[in-house]
Amino acid sequence: MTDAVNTPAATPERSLFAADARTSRRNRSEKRFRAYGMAAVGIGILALIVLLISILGNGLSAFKQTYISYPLELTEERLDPDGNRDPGEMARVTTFGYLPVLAMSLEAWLEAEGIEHEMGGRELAAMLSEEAPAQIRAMVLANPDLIGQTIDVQILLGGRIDGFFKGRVTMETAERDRNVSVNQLLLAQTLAERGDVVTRFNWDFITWPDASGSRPEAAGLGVAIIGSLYMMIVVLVLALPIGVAASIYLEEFAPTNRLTDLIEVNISNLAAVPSIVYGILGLAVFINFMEFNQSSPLVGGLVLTLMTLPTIIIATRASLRAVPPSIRQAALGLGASKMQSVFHHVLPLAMPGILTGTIIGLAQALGETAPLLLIGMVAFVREYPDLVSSHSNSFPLMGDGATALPVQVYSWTQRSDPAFVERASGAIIVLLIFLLIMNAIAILLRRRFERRW
Amino acid sequence: TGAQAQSRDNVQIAGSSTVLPYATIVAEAFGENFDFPTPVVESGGSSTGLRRFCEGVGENTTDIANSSRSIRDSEIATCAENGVTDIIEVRFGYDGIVFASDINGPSFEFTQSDWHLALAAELPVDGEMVANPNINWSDVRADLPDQPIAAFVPGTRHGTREVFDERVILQGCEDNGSLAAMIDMGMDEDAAEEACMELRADGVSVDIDGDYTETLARVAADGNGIGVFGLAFYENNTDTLQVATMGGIVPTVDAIASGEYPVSRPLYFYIKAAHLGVIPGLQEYADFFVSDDIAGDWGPLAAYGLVSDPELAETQAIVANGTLMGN
Amino acid sequence: MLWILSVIAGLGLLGFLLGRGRAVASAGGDVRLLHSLPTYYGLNVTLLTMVPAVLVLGIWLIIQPIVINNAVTASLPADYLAQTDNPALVMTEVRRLASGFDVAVERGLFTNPEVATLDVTDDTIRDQLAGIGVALGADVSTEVLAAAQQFRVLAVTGRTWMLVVVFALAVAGLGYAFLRTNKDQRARNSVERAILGILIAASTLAILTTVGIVLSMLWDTRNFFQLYPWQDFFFGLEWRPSFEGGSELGLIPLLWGTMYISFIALLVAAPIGLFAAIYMAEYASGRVRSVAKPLIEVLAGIPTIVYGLFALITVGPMLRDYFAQPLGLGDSSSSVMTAGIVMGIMLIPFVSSLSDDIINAVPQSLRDGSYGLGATRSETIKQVILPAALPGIVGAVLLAASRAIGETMIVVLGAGAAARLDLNPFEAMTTVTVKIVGQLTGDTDFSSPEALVAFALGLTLFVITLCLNIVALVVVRKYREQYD
Amino acid sequence: MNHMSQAMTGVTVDQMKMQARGVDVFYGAGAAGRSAADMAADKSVTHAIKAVDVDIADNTVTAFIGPSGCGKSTFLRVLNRMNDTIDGCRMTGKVTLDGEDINDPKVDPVQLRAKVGMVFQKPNPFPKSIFDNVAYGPRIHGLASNKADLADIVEKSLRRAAIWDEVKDRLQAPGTGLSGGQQQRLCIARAIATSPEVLLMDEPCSALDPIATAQVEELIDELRTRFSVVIVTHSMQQAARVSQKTAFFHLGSLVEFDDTTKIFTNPSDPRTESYITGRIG
Amino acid sequence: MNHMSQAMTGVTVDQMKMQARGVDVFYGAGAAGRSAADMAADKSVTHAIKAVDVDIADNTVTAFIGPSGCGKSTFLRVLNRMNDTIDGCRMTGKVTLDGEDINDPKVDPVQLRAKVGMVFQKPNPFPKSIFDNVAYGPRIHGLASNKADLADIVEKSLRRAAIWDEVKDRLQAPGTGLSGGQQQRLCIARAIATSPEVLLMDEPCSALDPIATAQVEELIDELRTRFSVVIVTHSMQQAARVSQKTAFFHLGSLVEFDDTTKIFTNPSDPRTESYITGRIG
Ligand SMILES: Nc1ncnc2c1ncn2[C@@H]1O[C@H](COP(=O)(O)OP(=O)(O)OP(=O)(O)O)[C@@H](O)[C@H]1O
Ligand SMILES: Nc1ncnc2c1ncn2[C@@H]1O[C@H](COP(=O)(O)OP(=O)(O)OP(=O)(O)O)[C@@H](O)[C@H]1O
Ligand SMILES: [Mg+2]
Ligand SMILES: [Mg+2]
Repeated sequence: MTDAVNTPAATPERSLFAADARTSRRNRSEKRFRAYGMAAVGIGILALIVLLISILGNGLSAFKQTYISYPLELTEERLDPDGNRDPGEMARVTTFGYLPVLAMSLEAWLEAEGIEHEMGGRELAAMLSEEAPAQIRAMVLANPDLIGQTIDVQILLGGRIDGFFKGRVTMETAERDRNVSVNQLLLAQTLAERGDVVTRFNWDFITWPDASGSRPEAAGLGVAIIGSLYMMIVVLVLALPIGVAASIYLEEFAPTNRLTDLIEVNISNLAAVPSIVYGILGLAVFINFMEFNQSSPLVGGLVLTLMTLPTIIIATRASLRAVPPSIRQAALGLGASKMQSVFHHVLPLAMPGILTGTIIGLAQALGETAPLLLIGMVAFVREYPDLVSSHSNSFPLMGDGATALPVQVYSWTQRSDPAFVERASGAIIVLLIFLLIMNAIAILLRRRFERRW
Repeated sequence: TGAQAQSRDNVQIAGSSTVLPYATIVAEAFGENFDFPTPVVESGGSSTGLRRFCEGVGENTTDIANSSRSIRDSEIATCAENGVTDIIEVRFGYDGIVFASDINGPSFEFTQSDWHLALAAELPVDGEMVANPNINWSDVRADLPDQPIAAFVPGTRHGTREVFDERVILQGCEDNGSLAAMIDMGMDEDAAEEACMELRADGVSVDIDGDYTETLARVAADGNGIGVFGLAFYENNTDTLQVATMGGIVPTVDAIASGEYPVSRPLYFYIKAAHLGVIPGLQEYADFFVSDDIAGDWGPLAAYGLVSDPELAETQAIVANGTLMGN
Repeated sequence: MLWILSVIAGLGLLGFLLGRGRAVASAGGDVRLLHSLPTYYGLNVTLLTMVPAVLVLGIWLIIQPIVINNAVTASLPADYLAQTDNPALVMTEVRRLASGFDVAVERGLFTNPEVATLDVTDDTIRDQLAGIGVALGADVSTEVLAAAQQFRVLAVTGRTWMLVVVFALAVAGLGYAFLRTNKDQRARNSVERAILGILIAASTLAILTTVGIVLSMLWDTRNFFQLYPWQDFFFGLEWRPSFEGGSELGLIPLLWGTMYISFIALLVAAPIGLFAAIYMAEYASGRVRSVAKPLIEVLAGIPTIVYGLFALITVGPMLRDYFAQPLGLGDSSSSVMTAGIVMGIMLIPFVSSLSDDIINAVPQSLRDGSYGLGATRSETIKQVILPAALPGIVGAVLLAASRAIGETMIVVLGAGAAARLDLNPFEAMTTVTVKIVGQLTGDTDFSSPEALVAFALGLTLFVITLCLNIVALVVVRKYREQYD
Repeated sequence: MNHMSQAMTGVTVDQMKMQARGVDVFYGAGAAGRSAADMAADKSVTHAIKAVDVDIADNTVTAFIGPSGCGKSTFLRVLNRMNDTIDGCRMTGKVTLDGEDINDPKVDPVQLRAKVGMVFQKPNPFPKSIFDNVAYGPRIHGLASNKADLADIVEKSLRRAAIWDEVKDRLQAPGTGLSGGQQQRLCIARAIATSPEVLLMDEPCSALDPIATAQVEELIDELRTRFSVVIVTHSMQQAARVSQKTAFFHLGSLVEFDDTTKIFTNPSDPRTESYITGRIG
Repeated sequence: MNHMSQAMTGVTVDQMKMQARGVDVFYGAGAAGRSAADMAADKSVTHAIKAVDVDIADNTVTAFIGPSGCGKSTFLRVLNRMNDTIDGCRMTGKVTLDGEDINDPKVDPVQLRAKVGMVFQKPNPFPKSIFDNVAYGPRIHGLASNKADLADIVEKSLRRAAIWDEVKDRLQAPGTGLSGGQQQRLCIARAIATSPEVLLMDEPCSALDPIATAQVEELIDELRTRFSVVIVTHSMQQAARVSQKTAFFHLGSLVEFDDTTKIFTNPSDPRTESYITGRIG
């Protein structure tokens, strides 16, 4: 058996400390390789930081809003001309009827306080948000006794005035701006010095529904947050189990045949289908065929589920495949069924990858607008959606119209008033927080499952 | 028992993103002042809006389609195929189309002819079509500023583009005699018109597939760019944009309403008559939309930049009476 | 609804306990004598109790409204139907009224018998219902009222029967399964068969989705090709839609843009993602990794519009000023390069996170084997770990590629909207997806070729990516290696 | 190759726990359903086991010996159908357990493997705690009625596999953090914890020191009183010590199968003798 | 525990290829930088190696023996710093190769491992072809100038590891598709293909039949003429046959280290004697 011994002559004695040329070359390439890796991570994080800075820089101010407080006299002759406090009658006075009341009170108060300004009633009223009359009207209709009283209220100021306190609007731009005047700004400044105008934290941004383009100051994310939440629940509840189940079947049970190949190719192909096509599908299947409500988070969630599934399946399959066969054999050899070996051993070991796929899939679903376009969720919705819809012609769960966070971002970036830029960035911040909360859970879980063997 | 499914009780609207801002203002006010829920207003373009509108009759279809153009005959035919036969057309105002540039740059006074000379792919010169040689606006007309031509025009999916092509470029082509020159060169009229409207593809004219905010961002990033905007959009951004005149007319609500300013387009919404009396609030919404309080000269729509329809009273009558299209 | 499900679930739970108990008892308390674990017997009974009942419940819930609708529609006087244009809308009214009555009864406005005897002469019904927040579209007509009353009666009857049938089924299932439970029953096998059925169902969903996608686009695609010659579509080199007709709708420039932009995006995302994955899995300490990985994952969750604006405002002008203009490659700030790079950044986590998990799953013994031979880390990674992890990594890259093909916003803002066939990466171009979205959401006539082309584009892209995926599958198969 | 008549000597068929008849195994055979002749003719297919007949008697330790790569492990895996899990591995022939064909489609391989346990050649503990490794089998087979019972089974198994003293303080530590020999014993403990009727052990003592080896041999001897044990070993001494029957494999064929004493003292095949005396490998 | 004086007997220091002094190894020690005393006191830390001094002489085969779990593999891994790759494994003490401290931060473990090769206890072929498995080392170290050269090295290594005949027809087949013993020999071939100066072999013959074992032992003997070989084995016979020096480990401590003949005939520590005669384990 002994062959003629003919190995390369024993290498000359070399010190461990003095690397030979080849080793140093290899080490240099090692260093380079490592540096590439570091650079790659660095690029990723740098890109994130840059994006975050721009988002935060633009959007943090959305969480603050400027208000004015002054005594508001709810004059009877305008608000309840008949004087019988009948809500039905009082409702005849529209918000347009309330605006003069607000303006007159303001004018009167300024005069009483001796605050100088050179503006007429119209210009003065234009300082207030268009939302203000609606709020006061709702307040009065809810409590007719207020009529005739003078109440101290905090009222939203218009978007341009608000922008002035956030640095978006200056005296110079105001000169060119048709929607705000220098006089208005001067008055706002005076009042701010007196403390009657304050810029404070604005919960309403998170809770209120969207508002039309003419009142950016009142636009909020309430409906969008609920819509996104519902959709994410649908996606999580459906996509994760279905995706994992499909992957398990394909990776562990499916016989290798044409059909399995077909499914496999199909799934990777579905990942490449533009998301708007899922919208077309959703419209055809869920709304036209199954008659779910249009604009509903249920349909949105279903569409996003279909869209997310390939991502989760691809990730899950890859990590199932990465579990060494010896683990499966050990379990099978003990008399575990295939199902048991998968659920007891393989799946937990594949969990990090599954969770990664879920994180990425959900992130994608959370940020997606295009498919929602066709199922009517890219919309202006002011009514808060109920979990169980009270007016649905089919499946009632999550059947009310709603929007979603990315939709709100998308619509706000299209609005003409520059005040919406800040709100769009604010919405992105909320979206990212949403994402981080979802990720945090997945990441914690992932950490528990991560191990090398 | 609440288990029985109930019917939809809000108005569902879909369509043009140009109409969207107005529709939302109305929907918002409608929700505030009536006992009906606030309508849901979807955006997605006139095409999708009408497509959804024409999908059929029933709760699961939209009640109103917003459109920045009038409905086409082929669409009406599709509608009819799907059972949507009774449509009420409501023209509620006009959208002015303006040309604006960065506020810090020079100001412009355009004619349609300038735009044609600046953006046409080819121009007739001495009986031959040559690639557009103009680089600066001053090449187009000596008294325009000496600034590189850079135009951000709406992409071919936007209705505004249609108006831009016809009212600005084609008109300019006619005005400056190019059209006639081309016909003289032996082109038939259709081909000549088409040649007029073909824009140059060398990067001087940039199609914008996004919305006006994208145009604004590009104008801001470029500095030299002239953008095509809706009047309302411009009105909300007068601090960063300056508007150019067209044929010496400053685009204002009045100038557009009177037809003096040449570039504008009508805005519509279409009501599915079959849903009137079925969907709560539909009739009320439509009435409210065209009421003087809302769509009139002093209403919030005009404040936002809508050019009120001078014939608003007729529109109000159409809505009140439910006059169907074609009647 | 919810309470019915809870009752069924309760029965299921009961079945679980009973089945388990019976199995254990049949083995004389010695679980070792059982064929399967006691839980499996319990689950078996639960499954037989709940699955048929829930299935029937679901089917019933779908069918009952249809049946009632038909019955009520049929009972409406023909002349009344004739004078309205659409029976479906009449039924909408009927249902609205019926459910309005439900609310009214709940609120105590009427009692059930009162509702049954209401008649239209009392024309305050609309106002009364409005008073409790039920809005009707129009005043109530005799026919509609009668229909609504009948509707309510039928609904109650149907519901009663449904409850009877569903509960009977649940109890029957429970009883049957319970009686069949004994120690030799192959409970685990039946439960596992059921689970396998679920797994198979889950994976066929992919097929269903595909069928759904194809079907939902097929009709309009057909319409498109009736209006527009297919040769011009597939081989046309120009994309120039116009409102006046005479559009040129050539696929080639869009396809070229798609490929070009995706290619550049992958050129950015694949190496960066892969190197980041390698660094996190092989070099970085646990702490660094546990911070860096989720951070990079956030990149996947930032709405694409943010990337788009980043491309438009920052990257585009930068590339133009520092590369395109000095190199004489044009002065467009929107370019394939801009969109590609920014999209690449967005796609980094798709490659990095998935690959990181796969690399991490490669057994340590392989690394040891390589280190023990005097290999450096990078050699180990390149020659042992990456080959072992290759199928997963390819999957991750394919996923990123897929995402790149499907992206809209970044392309619109970063690469512009002009369809162009050009090699210069600093020129503006656009992709199929952008045009699908654009033509679909534009203002064009929805029955014109300019709008319908979106469907043809969608379907074509679908077929093309399908072919690419088949190629990828074949290639990956070839390189699949198994370790351990 | 027909030494099988000997297999029958001394035991009647119904005393046999397992019987294998005409077993062939092929690796890399691709799709299922090819005939044995076809696969045997295919160059690219490894014909790992060739027409092997073996009987495993009750309460007996059977040793498989033979040079490395001769097919011992492969044949062992035939006996509890672990080969099913290897891609491209195909088996023909008939194997019975208590007279029932184990390859019958109606047979549940799971149940089969619960009866025919296995210790693999390469120790493969689960990446779980030591306790969970051993408790896994009893848990899925419902062998313990409560927690204490389970702990008891685990302790007994670990004790019998001669590893209890080394791990009793770290039952919650991962099984993968043990030394090679410890892992091997852990896997033995894991296999006996499910009390199979037949235990297949693929070189169970390869990584063990003499004392541990002696303990495992003792365990095997003890197991024999209740079960059948099949053991693959490279150590003739071990085969001679623990087994009653010995099968000698060579190049995929069963060369000789007989009483251990006979094989080691008076082998009938010259190849057996050469191997035992260390001349062929 | 100070039997170390014996380690020096007969060889002067500069003849020593490797020297280990006061080596302690801890598992599960968490963060780096803890003192040995601190870790030794910590209950949750496994103190796997305790103050071990060993000298590996040139051209010598050194055998490590001891009961399973006593720390043989751990100590082996100390010698080429393979423990670096195990999370939470910490080592203190000093190890030199040719007089140079291998734990010096300036030392490149890669270069160290190229000089100090290793065959692992569990065979771990790469998921590559058999050829590529063996060619891996020569490729990264640039030992072959061309393809033919490489093929030559691969063939020689496989021949020396006594597996050539079995795999020569399937060099392109995956290494993971080999039998246990074949994998082990493949790993040996892989290790010798890089011609290290010191070869660490962790139970290289555990899965081999007697003939293959003999061939590997022959190989070891041949290797000794040029390198140092350290071998972990459970077989006293093997240790006695192939080694010149033997180290006996027990519970992490080095009990005795001396000439093999001395250890097996006249051990100075009673524990050594008990182990060799099979009384402690
Ligand atoms: N990765 C690890 N983590 C924790 N403890 C370990 C690890 N590896 C080994 N040990 C422990 O360290 C001690 C020594 O292990 P080592 O592997 O060196 O033993 P060994 O002498 O090689 O035994 P064998 O002959 O069984 O291979 C044992 O108690 C073992 O359980
Ligand atoms: N998964 C596999 N794919 C292809 N060939 C295989 C596979 N497993 C084993 N073989 C081949 O089948 C033959 C028998 O292998 P087996 O593992 O049964 O040998 P063995 O007798 O157990 O050897 P050892 O004593 O080395 O473990 C060998 O030639 C081996 O190379
Ligand atoms: Mg074997
Ligand atoms: Mg060891």
